Amino acid sequence: MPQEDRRKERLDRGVKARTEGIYAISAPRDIAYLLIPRLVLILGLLILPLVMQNIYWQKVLCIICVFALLSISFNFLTHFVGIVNLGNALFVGVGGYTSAVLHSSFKLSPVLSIIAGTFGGALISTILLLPCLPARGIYFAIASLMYPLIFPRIIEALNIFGGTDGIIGVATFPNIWVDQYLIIVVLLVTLFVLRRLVNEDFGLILRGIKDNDQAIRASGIGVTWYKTQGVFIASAIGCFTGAYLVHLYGWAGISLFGLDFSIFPIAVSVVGGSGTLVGSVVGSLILVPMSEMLRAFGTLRIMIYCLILVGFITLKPEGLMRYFTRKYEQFEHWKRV
Amino acid sequence: MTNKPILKVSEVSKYFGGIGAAKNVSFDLYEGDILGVIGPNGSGKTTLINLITGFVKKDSGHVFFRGRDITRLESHRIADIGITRTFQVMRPYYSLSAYKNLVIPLNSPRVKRSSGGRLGDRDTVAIDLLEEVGFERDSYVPYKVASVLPLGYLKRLELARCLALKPEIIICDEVFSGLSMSEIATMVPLLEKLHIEGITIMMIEHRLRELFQLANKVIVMNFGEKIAEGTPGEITANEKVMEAYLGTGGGIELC
Amino acid sequence: MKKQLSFSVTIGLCFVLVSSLLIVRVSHAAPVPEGRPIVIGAPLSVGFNYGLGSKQSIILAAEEINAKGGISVAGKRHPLKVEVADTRDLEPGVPTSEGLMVVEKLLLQQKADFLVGGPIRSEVMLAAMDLVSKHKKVSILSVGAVTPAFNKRISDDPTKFKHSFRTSGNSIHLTTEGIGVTEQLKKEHGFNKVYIMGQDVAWARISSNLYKSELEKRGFTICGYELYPTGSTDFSIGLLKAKEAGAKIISPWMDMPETSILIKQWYDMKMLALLIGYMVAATHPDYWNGTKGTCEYIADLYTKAGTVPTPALPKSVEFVNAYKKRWGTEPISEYDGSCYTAVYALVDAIGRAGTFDSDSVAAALEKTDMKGTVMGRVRFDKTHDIIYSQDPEEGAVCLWAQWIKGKRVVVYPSKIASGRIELPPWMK
Amino acid sequence: MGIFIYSMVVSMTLLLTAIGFALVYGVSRLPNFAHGGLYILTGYLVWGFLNRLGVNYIGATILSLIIVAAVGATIYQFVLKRVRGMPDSEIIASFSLGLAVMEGLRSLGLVGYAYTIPVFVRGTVVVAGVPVDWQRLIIIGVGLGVVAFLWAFTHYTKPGLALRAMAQDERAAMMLGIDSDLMAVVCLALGSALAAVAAITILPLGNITIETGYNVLIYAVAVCMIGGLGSWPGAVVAAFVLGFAQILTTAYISPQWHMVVVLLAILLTFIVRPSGLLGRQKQLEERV
Repeated sequence: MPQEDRRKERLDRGVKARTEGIYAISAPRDIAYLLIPRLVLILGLLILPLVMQNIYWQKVLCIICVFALLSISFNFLTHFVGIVNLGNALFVGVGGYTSAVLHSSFKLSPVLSIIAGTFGGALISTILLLPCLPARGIYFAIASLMYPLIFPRIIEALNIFGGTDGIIGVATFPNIWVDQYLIIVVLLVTLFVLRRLVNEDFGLILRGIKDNDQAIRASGIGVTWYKTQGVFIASAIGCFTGAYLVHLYGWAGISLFGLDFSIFPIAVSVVGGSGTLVGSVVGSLILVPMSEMLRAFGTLRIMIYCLILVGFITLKPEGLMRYFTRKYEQFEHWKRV
Repeated sequence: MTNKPILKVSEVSKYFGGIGAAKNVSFDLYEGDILGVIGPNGSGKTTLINLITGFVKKDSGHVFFRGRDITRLESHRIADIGITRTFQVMRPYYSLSAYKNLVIPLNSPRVKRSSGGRLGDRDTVAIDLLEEVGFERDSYVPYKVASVLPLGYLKRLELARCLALKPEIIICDEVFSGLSMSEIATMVPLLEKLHIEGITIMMIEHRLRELFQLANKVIVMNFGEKIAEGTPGEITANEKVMEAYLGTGGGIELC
Repeated sequence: MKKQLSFSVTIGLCFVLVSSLLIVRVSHAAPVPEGRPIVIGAPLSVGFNYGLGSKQSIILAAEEINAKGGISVAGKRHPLKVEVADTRDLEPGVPTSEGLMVVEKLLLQQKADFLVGGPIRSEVMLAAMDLVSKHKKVSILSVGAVTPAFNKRISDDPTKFKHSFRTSGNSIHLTTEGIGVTEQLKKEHGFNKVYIMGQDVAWARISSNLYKSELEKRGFTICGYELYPTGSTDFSIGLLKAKEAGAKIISPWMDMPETSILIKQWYDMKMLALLIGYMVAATHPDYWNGTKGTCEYIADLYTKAGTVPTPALPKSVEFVNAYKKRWGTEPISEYDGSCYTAVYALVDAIGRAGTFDSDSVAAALEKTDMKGTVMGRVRFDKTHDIIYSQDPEEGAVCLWAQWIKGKRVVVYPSKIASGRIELPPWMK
Repeated sequence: MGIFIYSMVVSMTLLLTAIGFALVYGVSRLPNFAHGGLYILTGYLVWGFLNRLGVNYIGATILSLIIVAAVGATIYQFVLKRVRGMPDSEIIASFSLGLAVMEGLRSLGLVGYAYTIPVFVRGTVVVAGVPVDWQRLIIIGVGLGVVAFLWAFTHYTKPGLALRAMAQDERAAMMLGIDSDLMAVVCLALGSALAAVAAITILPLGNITIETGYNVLIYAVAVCMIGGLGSWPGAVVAAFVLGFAQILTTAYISPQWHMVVVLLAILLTFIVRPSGLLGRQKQLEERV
């Protein structure tokens, strides 16, 4: 058929209609329909370390999870709280430094220092972001972009926390398996807890704030308090990755505030499909290995990488996850008009 | 009716860069009243609401609720003490289904307090509310995403959002505008029902016929000033109102 | 539909590129007569002057050695194979973890037997030391990363870090060198007012601080000491202050490209003070053309000798010529000499150890004693740092070169100098 | 006196780097994060034309101005247009384009300290006892020139007025028959050209290095933040505030703080007056 006199028609699969909502499902096919994608994700992630014998790629897996987490935190803020946060690096840095300082100065054990780094860091960054919360859209975005740029300068100028040399000799994890499974488990837990959360009443309110905070106020709910909670959750996720990185490489330095940590997660979520938490994982599973493969190009790498990224964004603005979901839930065919 | 006003607005003013949207407006609202606010477009009616409900900062003046000064309260606090409002431009949560829209206000501190945490399943409560404002319970409508609902339903949704809070005062901002006669015909009894339930109502309207049959007191605004106040009868008789609102000549039976 | 197509095309294209390139790489690894090739991993930020220069000189050294038939161990001749990987560690905003990933990639994926070169930024280098010790591979740091923290760590835990060595020396050496030349200036021209501009990073902070205090001990008047954050683009106020204070020597300690703003402005303002110090920009062979000669009379400190040829170091002349022949330019970074030497030091150590086993090679390296390299005599002290001296017979030398009429003239230390410091005409 | 003059210089430098970004955002609400990339691109273009193709200076500058403007337009036409209205996609797309430009130049081996573009006039004058080199004076001149040009452009020329209409209310402008996309293209071209002008005037002070791109972007964003996003007069004011702040810090406190000052200034503005010095966004939002 010629292009102009046809259009694509999409129809939901029956099974989707059946399994939607809260009805009790008994038919094995329906259960499978719901279960398989989730199982693929969970088992896939859990098995991946075992099938990959190459230690280097196992390390890459850790980084994949790190960026997946970061972009989940970004996604959560953007699409469920309605705050565009370009400063993920702030979380990474604050979390990392908190746990590194606690570990090296107060001799906390890695486990404790990671936990402390996660929540202490989250607290700190939430307090830091508090003044910006009333602002909307691009204003918050750019202010948050500025935060991670300030910290290195201050650390540099005051020469605190080891200055530009950073904090070295932080205890690393006992072995590669801990490296991987710690982050993978955390990733999965975060993923499903968040998914649950955004469908609870709490999540409803957050989404309400995103849709229009006026109505939220009109129904007697304080917007700022809920935003704060949202930010705290997101920053806790970010700070965990920071603390994790610190203990993964046994080092903390000002480059924890690096721009990459701010920009890359956004890229991941854009490619994976913004607004879908799982999309972050998918996106990171694609982007990070890609950037590793591109190392073959040497200096050309980043350029190619950026171009591919732009390609993704312009040609698939919906993001891969939405695309897959559509393919999975609906079948399409061309229809003459 | 008690002779003590439930809501007392005194001398509130707001200027948007020179233009007076509200100039020293003051009036009393008594428990059980249905107060109508009329006036030509841009006469500052909506601004008045925004000032009362704290969505816009007041330049001057005071607002008292049951004798308590609520001038400086934040908008959500004002809603919290029981003054709710609908929006002229409706503001549902488009991404949520109709009944989920109501689950949000049902989580508000006010409701938690009133129900003492024993509200039960919020979804069913929400659907009950929707039924109250005229959603067909067993149809798909309550489960539809707000963005696809027709205007009439959205207006009702707005009302329902206010009702969810069990408010003492509801301020309706042109609930009738854009509705068909039949829809209005169903809306009027709804408001009367609320009134009978003892909720004080303040409503901005252009549709004078319905307004005059509902309201027991009417305020006329023009260029941000209150130019007249009285029972519908007095208003229709008032010359100044004729001038300002309906232009010279012409009967009241325009609408 | 069209979108779909172009999308898939983009993706397809990128994978084709990747795979083709991988194939190309494979075909590079040409078969060798006997003995497996010894892989030298070079984690360098090749997108920058330092990285590029080091890469070129390491490859040059390896090629020379292969031309001579590679290393002979246990009767077998092993060629050298250099694997360069791009740690973008000098780039702003790139987290250290990326650099560390690359180091690990070299060790685990590329199966590098030894590391030579970077990482370059101190922060990354220090973090990489742990990796190196974890994977038990010998690594010779030969570019950048001059922070004294290296020595401290090794002296703290010699057994853990026994595999890490450094030929690029340490910022304390730079200070000593700086003091030397300043005193010489005092002797020759009686300059004793110094204005110091440091960069706000660890190594520069340390060395400029030391420089300051040492000069004060030696009776110089310090008429200003300021730290500039990395990336500052305006030095006018500093220069004005120096002018008011009547400084005779302005001494920057900066490794950021913006230094050339300072240099140009120094020239434009016709400052009545000599601009000598550590200015990375001025160490580039094309800098003269780059600045249309405004950099004349600037004396610049090179962390290690070898990049500027001087008859006193015959090897350095050979090196520079070979480099020119191979890459069509003089060594572009001050560390090229040290990288070049590092490879030779490694090979020498392997030869003496007679095996590729890291521990024994490390042990051999500790006993290294090579005379007459491009940067003088090469020995390592017990903190595995190269032994520095102002005499090429005693240790590795640093070097001061001044731009005169489009050429770089070595002016200090006197043992290798081929000229004396000249004053700009407007100062006479 | 010296402090004043050099504060002027720095302010103007900031202004030049920021104005392009400010204009683009102001008119079409597009955060053009490729700004830094374009800035650097100009530098290398001019250098290339001069040293590789042997074009004379005027020709080189004009050519590169045109090319960069074209690049800007293309960026909008083929990329930003498609993702318009999705802030995060906009930012990612433009940022990665900028990065692609910078890294592309890097992989061409354009590193090192040999790259620089000549000054307009070499030499120095003594202004009120302070030696200032011509280039810095010229920067002041060009800065003023650009501001004057923009003012005239947006007040007296048709496209300029159209741009202002767009900036104030895109929908209404479209109803008045202004082609929003065309205008966006125009203004991106203009913005990029301004970035190019900045590069041509400022880069001669030092030499062209790729890292500069990042700083330029950051400074541009910073200035726009303080001045109030989307109002280029605000950017002008902010540039001066920042410039003087920086120099005064350098002069009286210590240079090592002047970066911190900038970034703190942003946060301060943000907390005190979120819409920036001359931004009016907030007030508009206040009306329900």
